[in-house]
Amino acid sequence: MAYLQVENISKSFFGVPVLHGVGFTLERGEILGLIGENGSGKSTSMNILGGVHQPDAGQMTIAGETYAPASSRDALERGISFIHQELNLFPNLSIEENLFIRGFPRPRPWLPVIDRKRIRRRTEQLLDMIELKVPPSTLVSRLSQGERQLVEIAKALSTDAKIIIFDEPTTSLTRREIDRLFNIIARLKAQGIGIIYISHILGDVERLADRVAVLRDGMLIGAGPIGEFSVDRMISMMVGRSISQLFPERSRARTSEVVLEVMGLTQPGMIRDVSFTISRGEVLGLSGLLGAGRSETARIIFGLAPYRSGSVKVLGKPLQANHPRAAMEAGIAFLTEDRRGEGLMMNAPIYDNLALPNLDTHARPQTGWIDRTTLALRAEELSRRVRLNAADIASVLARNLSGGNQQKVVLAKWLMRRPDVFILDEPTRGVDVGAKAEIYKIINTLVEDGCAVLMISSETEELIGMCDRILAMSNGEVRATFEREDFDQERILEAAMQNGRREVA
Amino acid sequence: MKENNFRWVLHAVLRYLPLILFAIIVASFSLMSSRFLDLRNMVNIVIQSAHIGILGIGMTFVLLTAGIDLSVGAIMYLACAVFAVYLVALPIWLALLAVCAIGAVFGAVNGFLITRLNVASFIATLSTLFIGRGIALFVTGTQLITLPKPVLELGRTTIFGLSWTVWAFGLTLAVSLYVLSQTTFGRQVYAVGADPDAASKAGIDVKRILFFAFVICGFLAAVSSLVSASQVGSISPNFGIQKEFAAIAAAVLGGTSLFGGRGGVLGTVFGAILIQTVQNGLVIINADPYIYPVVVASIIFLAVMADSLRTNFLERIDQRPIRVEGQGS
Amino acid sequence: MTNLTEKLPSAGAVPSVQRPLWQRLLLSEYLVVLLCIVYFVAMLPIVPQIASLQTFQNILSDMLQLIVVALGQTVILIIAGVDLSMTAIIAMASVVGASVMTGTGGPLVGSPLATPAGILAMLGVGAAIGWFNGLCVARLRMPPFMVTLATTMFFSGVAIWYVTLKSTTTSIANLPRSFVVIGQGKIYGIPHSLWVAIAVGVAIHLILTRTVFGRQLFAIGNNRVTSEVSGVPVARRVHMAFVISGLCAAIGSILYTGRLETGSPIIGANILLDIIGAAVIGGTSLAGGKGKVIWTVMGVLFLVLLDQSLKLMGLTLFMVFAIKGAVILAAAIADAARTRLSGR
Amino acid sequence: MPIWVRAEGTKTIAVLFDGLTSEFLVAGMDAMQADLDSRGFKMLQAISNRDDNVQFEQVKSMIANKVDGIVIFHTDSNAVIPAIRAANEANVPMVHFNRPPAESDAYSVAVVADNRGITKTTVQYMVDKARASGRKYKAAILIGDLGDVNAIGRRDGFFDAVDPASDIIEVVARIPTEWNADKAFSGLTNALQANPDIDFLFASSDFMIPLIEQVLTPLDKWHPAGDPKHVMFGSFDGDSGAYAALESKHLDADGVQDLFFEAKASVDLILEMANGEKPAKIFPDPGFAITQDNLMTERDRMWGYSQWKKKNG
Repeated sequence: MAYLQVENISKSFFGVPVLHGVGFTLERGEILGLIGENGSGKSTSMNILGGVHQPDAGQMTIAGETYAPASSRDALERGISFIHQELNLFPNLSIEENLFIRGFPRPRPWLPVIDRKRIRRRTEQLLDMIELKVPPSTLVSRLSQGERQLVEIAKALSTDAKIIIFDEPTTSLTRREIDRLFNIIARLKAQGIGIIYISHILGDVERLADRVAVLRDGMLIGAGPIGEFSVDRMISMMVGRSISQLFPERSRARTSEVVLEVMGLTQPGMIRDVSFTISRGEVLGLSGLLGAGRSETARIIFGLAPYRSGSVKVLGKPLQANHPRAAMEAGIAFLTEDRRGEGLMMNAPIYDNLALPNLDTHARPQTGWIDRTTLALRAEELSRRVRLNAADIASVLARNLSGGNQQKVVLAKWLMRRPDVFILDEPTRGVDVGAKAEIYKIINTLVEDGCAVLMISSETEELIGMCDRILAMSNGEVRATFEREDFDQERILEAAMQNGRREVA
Repeated sequence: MKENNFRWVLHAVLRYLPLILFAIIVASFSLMSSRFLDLRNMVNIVIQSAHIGILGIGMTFVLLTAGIDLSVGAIMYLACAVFAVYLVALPIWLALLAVCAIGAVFGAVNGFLITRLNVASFIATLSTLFIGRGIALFVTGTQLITLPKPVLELGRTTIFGLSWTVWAFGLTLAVSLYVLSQTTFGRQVYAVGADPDAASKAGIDVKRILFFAFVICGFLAAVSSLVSASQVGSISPNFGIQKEFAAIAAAVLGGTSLFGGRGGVLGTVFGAILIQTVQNGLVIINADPYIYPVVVASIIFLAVMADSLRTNFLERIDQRPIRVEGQGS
Repeated sequence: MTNLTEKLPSAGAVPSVQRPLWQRLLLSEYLVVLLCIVYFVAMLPIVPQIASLQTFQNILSDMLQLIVVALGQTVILIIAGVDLSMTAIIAMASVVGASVMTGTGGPLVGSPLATPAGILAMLGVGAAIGWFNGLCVARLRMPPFMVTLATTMFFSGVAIWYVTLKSTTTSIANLPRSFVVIGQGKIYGIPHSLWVAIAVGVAIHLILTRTVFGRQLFAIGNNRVTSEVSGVPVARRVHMAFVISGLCAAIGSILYTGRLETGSPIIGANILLDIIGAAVIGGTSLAGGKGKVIWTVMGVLFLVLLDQSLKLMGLTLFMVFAIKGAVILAAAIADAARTRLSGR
Repeated sequence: MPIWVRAEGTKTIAVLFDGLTSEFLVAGMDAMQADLDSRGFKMLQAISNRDDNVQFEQVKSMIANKVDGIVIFHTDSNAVIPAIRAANEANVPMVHFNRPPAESDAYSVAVVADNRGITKTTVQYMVDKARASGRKYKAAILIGDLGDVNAIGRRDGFFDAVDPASDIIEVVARIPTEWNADKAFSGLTNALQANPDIDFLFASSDFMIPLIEQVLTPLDKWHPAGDPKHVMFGSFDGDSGAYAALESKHLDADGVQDLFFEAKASVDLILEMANGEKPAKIFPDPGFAITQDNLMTERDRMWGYSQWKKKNG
């Protein structure tokens, strides 16, 4: 009987199943590497373990006793603490206060005063354990991302956790900080703390984990001691299906006519000297880890972020201004990675979402009087073209659509503008396999119509399946370029993971 | 790095703009009238700003949680009305306790509406403002009521030569300072205001914190009504009217942010005194009384502007500038 | 105290296809219309006079000014903002306009230009203050609540002061007949102000439903970031929205001022609740992205109907206060429940 | 009173006040009620809370309610005129209680105390006393809402009496109160801060007496007449608080408007107008000044005295 036992957990959101009967075990003092593509169910299963979500079916036990957390608080009380990818700290409070915010110790039980001395001492101990050399009274807002990451760990330790879940802990860390983190994790392990380590960086998993569990499409498709898992094996298990059946062939090849030309784009602390071109009918892939500068590049091109130097040209003409409208007028469309927050108006009907970027093109220029008939016709046409399955685009709210259909809405709203350049940032994130294939088809028809596509994805095999060329970025710089003929998952990952010198901002 | 230093300097200037204004105001008034700077007048200012100060301290608790309470003026009137009409018979200390209890209960109602029925604090308290005033007008029969002797005497009682209002003011400040800085509740108020989602993930009972912020606000509104009533010795139907705005102004002047999580009661007290100083000074230099509100409003406006610009800077410093910022408030 | 939170209704519930009647009612956008009718019928036996032509005319003439102002507020609520300064704009426009037109000491005594000049002045004041609010909210990204609060304090102060400069009393009288008529004139019992209200209503309805500007306002209220990413010039739109609400307040001020034949700095000083309340009762959400002209009109109708009936019943001011507050609170609770039901 | 009044049978009279913000108005409302009851009439009451538009709407709905007459105490003397017009159209007689409207073509009658005259006699008594004392005085006046004709009248009455005595009385502070207690409180406090030696004080309304006591006491200036530290103190209205202050000799003189007279007159005028008569637009209430000298003889005419008797048995 393992210390933590998770048995066939199932969960679905908005009717879309994301976990089917997932199960695994964890001993104390053991490190379990949990890997899988985006949308494979890693985060969901961990959120269930951490009490953020409740499972629809299945059960969990800790040291033999049933464990069914109703909230993250319950989880903490049972010794499970979850270090989320986006940190959970209060920048307006000091480190020590962040550690004890759930309840400060009192000098005497009857005296409702914070025992500053005690938390000071305790915090100092904890900070020593994680080798963070700052006074406990420092405001968190003054700490770097990496330091904040460490404070999160200290927080977990302060609740004397038996199990700590790390979700992509290294994405925003420098190499030095990563090494330090690994030492600490090793020490935690030595203290008999069980650790679940989620990461895309298979190299790290190989280096840290004792055992590995691989998830795909919400199912556990393999688990065992690390010895049995080479990086290649992990990858093939993660990807599973043979590339060809998932990624349809494209009829027309790319032309030589350059549509988008990016020259030496630079913004300090973000990206450095990024240059590339995309021609008609070409799909260019950007691979790299979170914070490598992929999305940042896209956002700068589309005018959502400032840049210090460099230039962006569409069909030879430089963009008029650093603003989305300028980019749109030049013929660029942009599907952002944050669908709910930036792609859609969740509480508006599909029709309004489709119409939003197309109002100006369907209205009299002077009066802004909308030609509602043609707008409605176009919307209908596009929703048919992307095979949107929704009862009535005028009444159904975006919120009530499945992830795949939501993404189709975002695609359709941009397609209505007949863009020359389409930037796709994680187009298949949180989308079930079926919808993925459809989205790939849409992208292909788009490309066949002569559009130039810039595709960003954390799923290397997706890039391999869709792209003509792939640029690997890390720490804001382009590290390598791969032509279709010499695509190779491992070399691409390598390139994406090599860390150059990086100034700590 | 340089940019950041520059930002922090600018940020500091914005942060302390109210202080700078205060210095300028005091300086110019004392130049215009010799009487302005004498001790007795300083005491006057504190006495006159006591009720707004106490009200503002309560408001600060709510603002720190990124909420707002527009009903405090109504609470003041209701609490005192009930007191003057029904409780005069009671021994004074008991009556005073009752008044405070009324305020706390009213605050609890607000808290209930906001935490349990999920009504936006703005509209919830705007409605209870009118309901409260309505009930109070009913209680007083919309009449002006002269308060009984004991209250008048209370208004005049001095402890060690200082009016009781000053002591009440000081005590409120001390206690709230202690609560906000030295208790779990106080620190959690700041946490909730900074990021409610993170707070609930961290296992803080967010709703509970919000609820009690409103209870405290209501309670202090009642206290402030006692201070004010004992000064004017009577309550008319426009007693406490629009005091909510004065209180919010005091808090914001003191650097409490409407976006929650930043600020404190010390600043609020300063804000209340700043407002009162301006009015007092204007009287002493015999200025046209009709420009008082105009002057005060302009100062408040400057403070708000400084606060927002500062917030924008903080956003730029804390977050990755790559993100499109959402809308404030 | 922990049980405070435990029994919380769970947000984000998945909407079921077929709902119980009460939910369908709650979710229907014309709930108010129903309420109006029900209320009216319920009142008939208690105050029969409510059915008299006289009462209907009173209700109508009381609605008009409020409609115009509330529509301005609606525009701001749609972009998830709030404009507290409308009452101050009404006061300011009233006294400035009056001082321009007044027959006693006005610059244009007797001249036929007096009225048009006065109206222009009032609209100018409204637009200017609105423009300033917009500047602070859209460009300096200051919170609308605080901005409009400050401008309210400022301009209601200025309005009172201004009068003391222009007149010995706290109001400016003696306005030209041609102006006063706008506020109180009638033909066949149909007040002129009705046409003004209709014009404003239609204009705003068309702007909101038929123009790029209008649709983009909804988008901004719905999700400001998405709008930004979809190329909406958010700052420009928000700025303009405040100018519109300023203008609406000014037009409202024209009606109020004409009605009372007096430029007074306390005109409409305490109608803030009615303004916001009317919109909320109508179904406009404080969360933004939701709102219709007809909803607000219905909201105003309900408030005024309530007012009239309470007056006819001889209820005193405080009752009116409390009941109004309660009704608006109920509307807000309903809105919150709605939001939860539809699982936002 | 003519017999036909009783013959009239029952009538409904609307009494619209803009607030009951002073004991005078409260007593006024009661007096109206009492008078109407004595005639077996029905009273409809409404308060507009200083909102002209609300009051206008109240007038209109009263007309819709078919009342036989309206007694109104309005906020703004200009803004009330449309209300009068509305009443004229529906030919419902309208009487202004205690506060006259601005000049206009609309017809209504106002029962008004001679504020200026009463105040003059009141302050004159103080001035004479001052002269007798042979000292020089520093004077302050708490002025009412400048939108209120009565406030203006009382201010002018004050200066009518004080200006000729400028040799011994110097007015050092004019404190605007807008009839608002806490404005008056801080205004007076600050005025005394600027001129600590103020020793001649006139309040435009009795409702300020308690707050004046609150301000003066800590400054050791609240003492009965005869005490060397006594501040010469006059006020206006004649309410119970004023009577108490007179009796305790803290108040030297008080201008009294004859409230019962005004209430009764208002109703009589409505009846006259209902009978098609057209009384003059202004119906004066002579009022009188009650002082330390005539307190015992005149107090029975002072409405505040009867209130005071009710309170203190």
